Amino acid sequence: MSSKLGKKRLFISPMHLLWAIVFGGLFFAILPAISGHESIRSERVGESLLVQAPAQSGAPNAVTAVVVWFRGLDTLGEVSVLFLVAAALGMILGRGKNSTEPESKPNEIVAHAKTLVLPHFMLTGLYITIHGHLTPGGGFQGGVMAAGMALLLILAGDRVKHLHALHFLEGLVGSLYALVAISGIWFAGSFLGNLIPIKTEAFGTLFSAGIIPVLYIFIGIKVGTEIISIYDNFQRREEA
Amino acid sequence: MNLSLETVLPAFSLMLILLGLWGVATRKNLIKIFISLSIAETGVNLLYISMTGFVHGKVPILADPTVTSGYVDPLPHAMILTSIVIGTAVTALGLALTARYHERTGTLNVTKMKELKN
Amino acid sequence: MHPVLFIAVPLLAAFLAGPLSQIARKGWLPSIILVIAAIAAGSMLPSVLVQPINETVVIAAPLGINLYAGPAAILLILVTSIFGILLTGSKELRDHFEKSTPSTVLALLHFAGIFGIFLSGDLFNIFVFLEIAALSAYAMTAFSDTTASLEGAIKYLLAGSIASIFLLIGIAVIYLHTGTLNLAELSSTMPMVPAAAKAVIISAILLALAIETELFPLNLWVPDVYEGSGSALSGLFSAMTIKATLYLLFRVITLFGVDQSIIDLLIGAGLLTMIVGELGALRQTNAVRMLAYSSVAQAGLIVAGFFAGAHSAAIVAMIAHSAVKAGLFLIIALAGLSGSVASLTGIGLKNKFVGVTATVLILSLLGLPPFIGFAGKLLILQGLNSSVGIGAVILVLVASLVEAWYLLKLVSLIWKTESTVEFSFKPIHTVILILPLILVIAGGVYPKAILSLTDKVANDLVDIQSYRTNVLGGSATIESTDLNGGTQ
Amino acid sequence: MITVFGILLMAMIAISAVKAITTTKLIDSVLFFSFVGIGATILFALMKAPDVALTEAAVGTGLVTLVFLSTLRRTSEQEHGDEQ
Repeated sequence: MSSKLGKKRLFISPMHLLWAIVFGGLFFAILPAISGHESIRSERVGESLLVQAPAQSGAPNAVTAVVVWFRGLDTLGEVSVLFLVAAALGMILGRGKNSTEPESKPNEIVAHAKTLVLPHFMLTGLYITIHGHLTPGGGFQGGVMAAGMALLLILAGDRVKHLHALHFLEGLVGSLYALVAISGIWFAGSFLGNLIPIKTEAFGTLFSAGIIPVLYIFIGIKVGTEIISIYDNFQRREEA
Repeated sequence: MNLSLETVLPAFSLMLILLGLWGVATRKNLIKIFISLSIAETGVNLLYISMTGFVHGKVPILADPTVTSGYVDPLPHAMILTSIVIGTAVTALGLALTARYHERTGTLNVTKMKELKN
Repeated sequence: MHPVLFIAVPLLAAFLAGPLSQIARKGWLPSIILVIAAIAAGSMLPSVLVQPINETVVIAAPLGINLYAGPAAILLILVTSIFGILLTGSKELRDHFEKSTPSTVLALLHFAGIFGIFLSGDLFNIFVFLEIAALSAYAMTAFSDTTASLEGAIKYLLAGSIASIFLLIGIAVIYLHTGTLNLAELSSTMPMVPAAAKAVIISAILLALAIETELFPLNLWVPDVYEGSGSALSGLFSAMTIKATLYLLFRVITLFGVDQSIIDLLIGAGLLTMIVGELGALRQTNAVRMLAYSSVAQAGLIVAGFFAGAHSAAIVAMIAHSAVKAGLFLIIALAGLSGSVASLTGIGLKNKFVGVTATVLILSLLGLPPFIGFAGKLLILQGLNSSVGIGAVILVLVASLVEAWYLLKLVSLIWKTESTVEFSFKPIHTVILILPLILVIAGGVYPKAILSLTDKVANDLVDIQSYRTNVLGGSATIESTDLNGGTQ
Repeated sequence: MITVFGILLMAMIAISAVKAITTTKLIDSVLFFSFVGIGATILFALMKAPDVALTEAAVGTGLVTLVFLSTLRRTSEQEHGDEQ
């Protein structure tokens, strides 16, 4: 395998070789710094958060507790990044003449299979989203899963017909997310604060984790709609 | 055997990052450059996960709220979730710009980007 | 006043821009948000000068994310939003905002990202906000949809992505060795990090920030971006975006407490950037590109000055540069010209006010008295003289001569009689130029007033001990228990 | 056992990554890139990060590959990527 690569144009130009030497040097320069596992803090921040997670957030899935709540500001930023790209794509690719016609015939198999597969996609997405604090997964994964349905439709030749409705939903859910986060300042002591009491006695059930499932549903819908609009923008094709 | 995943993985992820950056530095096709960039980002994600202490820890989903030791560090996981999505966003934006650039000029070659030269 | 609102309100406005497209379409939404931010920052400033605000998000500082609103952050938010208003309110940008809601969204998110960079006290959170600001900047560069702007956007995106990969490597090594991401805690744990790891951390983060702050030799893409994005956006980047990344560079490097050799390297890089920038500007025929090179040079001078110990002067220079560049780019945008230097001929005779403003701003940029630029440059020279030596001073003076060459040529063009191109200014559009004009003159005539403010601000940047107590000490630890108790 | 499997997986990822960067046809490049993503997904799952594995599968591999393919289709009129 590698001999075949070597014979082809792997290091064809001296520039490539030069860059390879540069990055090879970087490899040996950085390597000592990334091995070893002792940290100066006796307990890493993440480990401390894990200890705090059950009592404070009520979520068995510590990753969810950290992502949605303890470092919720990161996640709000991350959702905004997706929103930003969806908007930017609408601006960049939406220019020129758009054809809303599918430019290839819908695949027969895909077109028929969708009625069978769609409900399952939706259901799985919903399940993953609302169980995000209990099992692996959550809003992002569930949102993408549910959006997979729409991607399937687009692949099958459909277009997103109610683009306005999609954008409205996207903006509505995003502002709800931000509003819930902001209202935490006054009603729960801090930005993204917990507005819903945590039920520590019911640890591990659907309603144990206070605000986390609510936020994750917002994130799920937002991510799902954003991904649909990103992909739909890519499929919108200028008439050749 | 001394060769555990925990010692190999940092080196491997670093190699993947630098391989990706090498691709960015040497490729001329914009789509190739974005593929290389995505490979480097995958390497970064693996680097983060390599420091959670995964050999001895358990998946950080707590069965009992009173037992909180013996799990892997969840913070790098959280950071990677963010970084994957941001990486995807950057790639999508870059490809959209590339596609539009191609519609206007008919080329994907970075060395032909000469519009802005003094 | 909660600092988090600086981030949350622009985000909320961006999310609502779609549903509220009827209001957003008017093109004033970004300006309104900036006005609100400026008013909020202005009202917070007096109290923040006495006692900085440290806001906890969900869980107290070393564990969670904190937002630190110190004098430096709030003053720079105030300055950048005031001069941002000049550009977002300009005809050129409002046309974009009117044409499509996405452009409004991009501008609002850009502001949210910039305010986040100023406020956040957590390294990974800063990365997220840096990405928001950067991604929106890439997309905004492509506003005008010309080949040049797309090319600029792609170059910007590639440079920024490489910067973010290095930043992520740096953050990973930091977390591996210290176990924390909080800047205040890192300021005390960084000295204990093994030398090899510390070298990697500092080089990775410096590399990333040098790309973002446009230091030589990692700034080859900058003029392309500016030229591609047009004058109003260039003004926005000059007045707001670079200021945020410069602040980040100063904050991170001071807190990490790097060796003197790194400081020397940064001063050298700054001076080199200045020389390269001025020489680059000298041979430009495009006005936007010329001012872009000049921005690069000024950023280099500010970096050299700050690390040479002239902290207060660097802040003054940042404020002065924001004002000058916002004004000059706005004038080019208002003239609505092709951007070539020759087409600015006779602009001053067409409209006296614009001509006087342009002249004053250019003279301040040059560092001539009695304008604010003079105070900044003089103090930076003093700092360079005492910490580097007379050689650096001579270098800056030589660069200033080069700068004088092309800038004075520009002034003489502005007042030249024969005008070749037809253009006119609507008086209503030029009124806003009074803002930078007042700041530049008032700051030059009463430098004491500005300096007493920037001294406090610089002290906030340099005094690590008080930053640490403000973020970690005393009352900050109560919230975590409070939060749980409050909901029961 | 897991170690051996992991190392094999890493070898597969490394080869796919090299192929993705050096191969001449863009469509092959995208396919090899998706192998890198799938390999990384399995690696994340091995390293006790199921949340990350799910995200990498859905977003980092699935969506990105789709976006790459659509871009290829949009730009496929000329130049099928002979210039590496």
